[in-house]
Amino acid sequence: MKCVMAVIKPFKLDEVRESLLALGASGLTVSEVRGFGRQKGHTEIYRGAEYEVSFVPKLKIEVVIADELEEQVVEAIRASASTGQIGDGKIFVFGIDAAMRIRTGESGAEAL
Amino acid sequence: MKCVMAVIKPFKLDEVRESLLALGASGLTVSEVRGFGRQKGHTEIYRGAEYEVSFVPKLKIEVVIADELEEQVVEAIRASASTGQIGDGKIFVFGIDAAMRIRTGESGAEAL
Amino acid sequence: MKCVMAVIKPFKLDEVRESLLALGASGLTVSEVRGFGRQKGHTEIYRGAEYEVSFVPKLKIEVVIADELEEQVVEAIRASASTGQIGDGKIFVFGIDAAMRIRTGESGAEAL
Amino acid sequence: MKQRFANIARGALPAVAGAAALLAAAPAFAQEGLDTGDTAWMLTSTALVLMMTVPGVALFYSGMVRKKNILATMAQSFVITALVSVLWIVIGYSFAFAGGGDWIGTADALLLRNMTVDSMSGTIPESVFMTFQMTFAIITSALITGAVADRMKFSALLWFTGLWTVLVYAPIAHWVWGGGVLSGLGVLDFAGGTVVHINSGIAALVAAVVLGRRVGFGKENMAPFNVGYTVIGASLLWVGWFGFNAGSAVAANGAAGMALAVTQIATAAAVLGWVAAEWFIHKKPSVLGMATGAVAGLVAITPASGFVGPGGALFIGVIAGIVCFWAATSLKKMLGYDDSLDVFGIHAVGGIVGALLTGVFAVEAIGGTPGLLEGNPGQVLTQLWGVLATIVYCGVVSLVLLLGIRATIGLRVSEEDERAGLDISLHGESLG
Amino acid sequence: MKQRFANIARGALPAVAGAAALLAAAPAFAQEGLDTGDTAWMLTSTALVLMMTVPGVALFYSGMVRKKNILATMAQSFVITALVSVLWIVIGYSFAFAGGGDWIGTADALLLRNMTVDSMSGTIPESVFMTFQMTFAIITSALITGAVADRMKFSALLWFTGLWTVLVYAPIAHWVWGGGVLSGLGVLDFAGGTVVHINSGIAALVAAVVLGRRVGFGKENMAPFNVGYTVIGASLLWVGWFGFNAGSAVAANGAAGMALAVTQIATAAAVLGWVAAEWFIHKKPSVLGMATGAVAGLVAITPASGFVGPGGALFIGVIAGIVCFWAATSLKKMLGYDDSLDVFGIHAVGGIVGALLTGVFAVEAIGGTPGLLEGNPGQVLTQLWGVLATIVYCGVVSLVLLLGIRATIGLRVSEEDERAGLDISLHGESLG
Amino acid sequence: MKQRFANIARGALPAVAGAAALLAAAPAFAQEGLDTGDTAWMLTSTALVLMMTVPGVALFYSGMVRKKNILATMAQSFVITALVSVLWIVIGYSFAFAGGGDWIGTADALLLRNMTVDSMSGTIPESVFMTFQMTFAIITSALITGAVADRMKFSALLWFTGLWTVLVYAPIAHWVWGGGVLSGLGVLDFAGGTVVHINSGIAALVAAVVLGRRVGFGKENMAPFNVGYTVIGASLLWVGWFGFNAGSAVAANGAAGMALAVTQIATAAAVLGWVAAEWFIHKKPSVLGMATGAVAGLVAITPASGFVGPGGALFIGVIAGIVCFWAATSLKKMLGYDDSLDVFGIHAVGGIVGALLTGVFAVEAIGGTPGLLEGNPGQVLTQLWGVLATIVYCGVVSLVLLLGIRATIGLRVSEEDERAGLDISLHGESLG
Ligand SMILES: Nc1ncnc2c1ncn2[C@@H]1O[C@H](COP(=O)(O)OP(=O)(O)O)[C@@H](O)[C@H]1O
Ligand SMILES: Nc1ncnc2c1ncn2[C@@H]1O[C@H](COP(=O)(O)OP(=O)(O)O)[C@@H](O)[C@H]1O
Ligand SMILES: Nc1ncnc2c1ncn2[C@@H]1O[C@H](COP(=O)(O)OP(=O)(O)O)[C@@H](O)[C@H]1O
Repeated sequence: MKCVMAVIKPFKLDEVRESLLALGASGLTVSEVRGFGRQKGHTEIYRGAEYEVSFVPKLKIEVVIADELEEQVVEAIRASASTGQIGDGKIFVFGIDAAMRIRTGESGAEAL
Repeated sequence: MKCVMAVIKPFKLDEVRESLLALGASGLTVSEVRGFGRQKGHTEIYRGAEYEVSFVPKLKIEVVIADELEEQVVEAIRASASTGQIGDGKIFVFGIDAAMRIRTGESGAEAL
Repeated sequence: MKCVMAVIKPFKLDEVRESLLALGASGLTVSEVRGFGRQKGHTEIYRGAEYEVSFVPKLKIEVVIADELEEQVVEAIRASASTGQIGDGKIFVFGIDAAMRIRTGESGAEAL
Repeated sequence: MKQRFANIARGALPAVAGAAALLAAAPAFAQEGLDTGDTAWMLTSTALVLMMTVPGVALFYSGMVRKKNILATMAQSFVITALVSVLWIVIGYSFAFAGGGDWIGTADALLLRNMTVDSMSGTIPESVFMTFQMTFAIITSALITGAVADRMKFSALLWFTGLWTVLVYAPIAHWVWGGGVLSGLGVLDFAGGTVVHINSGIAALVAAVVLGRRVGFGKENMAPFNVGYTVIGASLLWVGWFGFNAGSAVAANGAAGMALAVTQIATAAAVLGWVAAEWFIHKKPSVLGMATGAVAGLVAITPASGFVGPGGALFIGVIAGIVCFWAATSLKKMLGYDDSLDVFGIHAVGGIVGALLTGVFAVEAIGGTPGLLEGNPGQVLTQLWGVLATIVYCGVVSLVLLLGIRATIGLRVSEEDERAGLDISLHGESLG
Repeated sequence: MKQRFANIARGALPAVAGAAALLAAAPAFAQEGLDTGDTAWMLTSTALVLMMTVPGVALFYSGMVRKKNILATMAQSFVITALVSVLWIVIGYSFAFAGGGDWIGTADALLLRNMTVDSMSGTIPESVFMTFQMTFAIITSALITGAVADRMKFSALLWFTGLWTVLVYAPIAHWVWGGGVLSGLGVLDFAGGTVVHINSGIAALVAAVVLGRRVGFGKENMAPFNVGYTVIGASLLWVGWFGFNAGSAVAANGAAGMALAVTQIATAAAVLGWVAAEWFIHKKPSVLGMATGAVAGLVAITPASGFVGPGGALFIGVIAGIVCFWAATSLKKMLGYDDSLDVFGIHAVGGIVGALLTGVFAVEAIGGTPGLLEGNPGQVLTQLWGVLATIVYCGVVSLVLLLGIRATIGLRVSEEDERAGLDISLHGESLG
Repeated sequence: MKQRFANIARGALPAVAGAAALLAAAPAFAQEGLDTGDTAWMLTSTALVLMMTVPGVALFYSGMVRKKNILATMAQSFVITALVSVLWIVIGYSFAFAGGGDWIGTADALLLRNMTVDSMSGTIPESVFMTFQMTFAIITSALITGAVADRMKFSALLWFTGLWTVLVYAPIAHWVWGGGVLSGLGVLDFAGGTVVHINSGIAALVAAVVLGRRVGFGKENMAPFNVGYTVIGASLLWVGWFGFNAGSAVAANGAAGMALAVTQIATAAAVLGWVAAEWFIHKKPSVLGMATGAVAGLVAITPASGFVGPGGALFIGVIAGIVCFWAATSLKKMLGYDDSLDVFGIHAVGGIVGALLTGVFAVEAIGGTPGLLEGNPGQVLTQLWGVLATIVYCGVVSLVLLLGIRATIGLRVSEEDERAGLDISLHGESLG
């Protein structure tokens, strides 16, 4: 199994979710994160005190899938999360050794 | 070393933490996430505008452990996080190549 | 490629970010997490009801880098995140199989 | 002192007309007997007391619940404001203030049918008196919701509130301010220690017991999500209470002024009392404690506010702060009920403390009645009767109402809904 | 009823002096004709109506937007309060209240040049009357911002508000309260159903249409971030509205008292009406609905508050609650405009309902004019004229202003700025 | 103008009785000399000024700190409200207002021992006057907390506040309003430019310097967590300030009305002044800036509010907005102190601007004293004396108190506690 972890722009979540659903992904987990990269943050000034906010709000998606889906999933995320603007984000893939569904105790690909 | 990453129902956190402690785990890290899966979200209506909230609040737990504890830890989480209801969550395991305790610079299993 | 994931004290973020920038890291992703470990939480009392808050606010940093940078990055984080006090956090490293930049579709180390 | 005006409100306009002759210099278009200064203050007081419930109680309570119940907690105060307002003009005001005997008013003012733009209640228009009293009925019901937070069905709350306002609040208001039995006995309750606070506190205790504890009580972390809201709510309660207590003079005069001063003094003293006790026992004085201490002081000075002086107020405040601290922290643990937001511990206990101490500290030169310290120990006993009557009547009728509702439409949401939080499960909304 | 005092405000002090002779017993240093009770109430009312905008409308609106626009939404109400205040003393008050004919006031009060510490307006100082009226001008402009939330340029908002206050608000206030054409026709508008609510609601609709929909409208989740703020805001509006309506009696008397009572009754009834409709149709009564229902009721009773009794108020409230529910949920969907926070659906629709029902339920014994139910069907028609005149004039001038601004400095922020949120892009700040 | 009533408050009841004879038509049960309208307004003003501190200042300040200090910041305003109230009745009121000579009052009113329900202060009950003045003492101390936010020990704050109220506030209040030296010199301070604002602003500067900067100052991001709270707080300050300024007329008359009007005008002008300056210099007008500008305007008009007209108010407002913008942004950076929430930059600087400009714009026809523009340049000098006296006395005594507390129990929490945040470390609570 693989975990595909993607950092995307927040307003793209629904499109990404739908593209994953279309591929048959049965679940995904999302966290609110802040990202630093080519896309720069902004400066806030409060009564003369300037604060550099270097981080931009992003969403991190984690979806665990069977090995054979990897390519399609990466492509689906890329296609649905892209705006062509800087800051669109990244997709990373790493291996998962084991998986289990808590409710049933099923394990491996069954658990997804 | 392994990282056991679990998505659980928020109110199960304390039970899970205690079961891990009992096994001798020395630390864990928790994030607030939103999950999509078999358990469906809900619809909110604000003055006639309906919004599908597809994601359900969950907690993600990450605990890094020595290889030999993997099975026990997975089982401990499963047992303590289970309610038998849909949406109980998943457990994923992946390998950790290196670990270091920032305070002391210790590395490997010592760092945990 | 490797993903270096570190749990640090929140007020150390800027120092860590700068030390990573100095190494040439082009991006990183941060999430707010709560940690449990040697550093204990605290007790809150609301009208006599005591609640043990076992978790301490931390930041989790994820930075994906080329393999050869691993050691330097780990060391840079250790050096910049350390206060010498309990609760300074951990650094974990795991392998990344693939990476892609959403905006351009570049993959592998190019995508970072 | 309200009952004086209540009597006049029974249509006794001629009696007022006499007094009004004194106002010979009033402008030609003015209503006879109307004092614009008194009216101005009572219009203001009505606004202040409304503010105590929305947003006062709404904020005070919603800050103490978990995030998933914040909106639902606000909804309770808000909808109660609407429901009780309507019931008050339809029935409540008439049962409380439209003449009658010892136990209940009459049907004379149902739907306010006799209230014209010229009707007077003492020196103010009856419309103002009626609305001012309405805001008391509203807050009394709203206070109860603190005990049932996080688990009561919305429909059940509406039924309970509606019936309780008519069957419990209106009669007790009549006993004390409408010329009924307790005023006859000489029970002193200037602004509602029995009618509002003991009353709501007892109903709350009964409700907490009948509903049972929240799911996860004692096990899960139920820490308040936003104590900030609670502090703002307590602040607005404090400010609004000037209308509550000084407004209960139903005039802008020295009695109102003294009520204002003693309210401020007792509240401040109660904050300090609570802070001291908490600092001593829990090692840290909490912000929630300060806010709660303020409310405890406000509650305790309520019955006394027209009868005691600054010194009495100081004592009442300190004692209320410490006793309510004990009630909300120790007594509650001992008894084991889950009165979520401590309505009993603050309002019933604080109300009882205030009612009894009114009998101790009453000053003849201020409110016309001497207390224990001025050699009239009987007043404490009289006060006790008022307390007991309220506890018994309110306790019994509240219990019957709650059991009835439980047996029919049910009182609690399902466990699943409770876990999900009432915001989503009852109202289909959530805080972002 | 305000126009009576407006007339007096035209410098007709001698006329008042006669009436003031009745006040022979007033203390020597008092101004002639001044009633301290009336003045006290109007000072208070001014504070209450200011509170309706800041923080009232600021909270009510900012709770309904997404997190990234919360501060910008508050900024709109806040800066409008400042801008309109200054314009009001420079021009607005003079155009609205300084004498004049059917259509507009005069230049007599530009920069308040004739207002001394002794100037009177009826029984209160002119300074108080002027400031009280200022708070009405403020809130009317602030209400419009709900329609343009999340996308309007800050500079464009300032230009629009400034011009609109002088060119739309001031004249219409003159027509109704300044002795102008609508008061001449006998249109009843006690506290601003046409002047404030229909006026702001129509301007809002025009603005929503000219600006176009928010980016992502109908696709992205635009759920309110903090309905809690909205509930607090609605609560403060409710409380402040006592100053708005009962203050419009410009006296502390029976008329003010009755206005207070009917305001409370109609609002409560509207909450229940909205809750019932929503419960029936959407299965869950929402907190946002309760808050909105309250505002709908407050809007609808505004023109009626000096003319109807409790019964009429009850009907007006229930009807307004249900009709506004329909307007904000169904009508809006049918027509497809993006009036972000439903200014049209609540204020224009509620204002029209209230204006017309004033003609139905007016009671001669209360406000001097009988309505349809008392056999005067003509009043409904008269009310309709007031409504139509306001709609047409406000609609046309608002449109011209908006098109002019669009053609010059532009109305909307860039799409990128809109996505980033106005807090950051316009104000350089963000909520933590 | 307050001092006139203060004199009367020295037990000079007989003198009032004469004037009261004019009120022959008052109802029989009324107190002699009591004006219900004035009393109604002062009761209301007291509520308004209390609201300025809780929740006003509590919200204004807590919105500007980091999340971990929000509750602790609220706690400061809240506990100060309690502490100063008690000290005021025990000592403060007597030292400020109970007769006495140039420097301090007497012990006559310790524990309010001579205040009865019938005691009068001019046309209002003394109880009301005493409580109204109490709310000024409260807010003055609460304002100081903005300078010490995020790092002061709770116990040290209590000691400092207590001593400061008795040793600094009470004497200065006596000098200006209690018949003391500054009133003798003819210094004009209608509602507290020196007594409240320069006083708190100077104490704040001294405290900021003695405490030292926050850990991480200039390095870490200390952006306000919730500017929304600050906007709500500023709004409530604005509304409450009507009670502060117009209430300082201690009557509901033309003086109060004019104070109301000029308060509104100056505040609005200051908002626009700040917005313009910030837009020009920082390119974006911030919401925090609008809120701060409003407070700057309110501060500056405070001493002037009974002496200037609309035109003067407009100038005072604009100048205060711009000067305080400069003080809070540039001056502070130049000097390098860490006055966390700019108490010095707003209250001391704004207060000085207002005090001096009062001497410029005073209008004889309004407050009885002409200013520079009416050919009386000496008044500016007189004002300067008032400013300097306050700065020197307050600065010296505050310094001594702070050094004393630092040497004994210590002023600051440990660095670890500061890092963890005061909510947890001082109060054992946290915001969810
Ligand atoms: N090496 C990295 N490791 C972890 N996260 C990264 C890395 N590089 C970028 N990111 C994440 O991806 C986001 C987008 O990256 P950015 O460089 O701004 O845009 P783009 O990928 O379009 O050039 C960042 O905000 C950050 O969250
Ligand atoms: N393939 C997946 N990858 C990542 N997270 C998942 C995946 N499947 C489920 N999850 C997470 O697990 C949670 C529970 O899954 P769900 O399907 O609702 O219940 P159950 O596992 O009991 O059938 C989801 O809300 C989501 O956060
Ligand atoms: N085994 C672990 N797995 C995951 N996270 C851990 C683990 N051990 C510690 N952590 C994280 O590191 C943080 C710091 O650990 P702690 O034991 O408090 O301090 P230290 O590492 O300095 O001894 C914890 O709060 C937790 O978030």
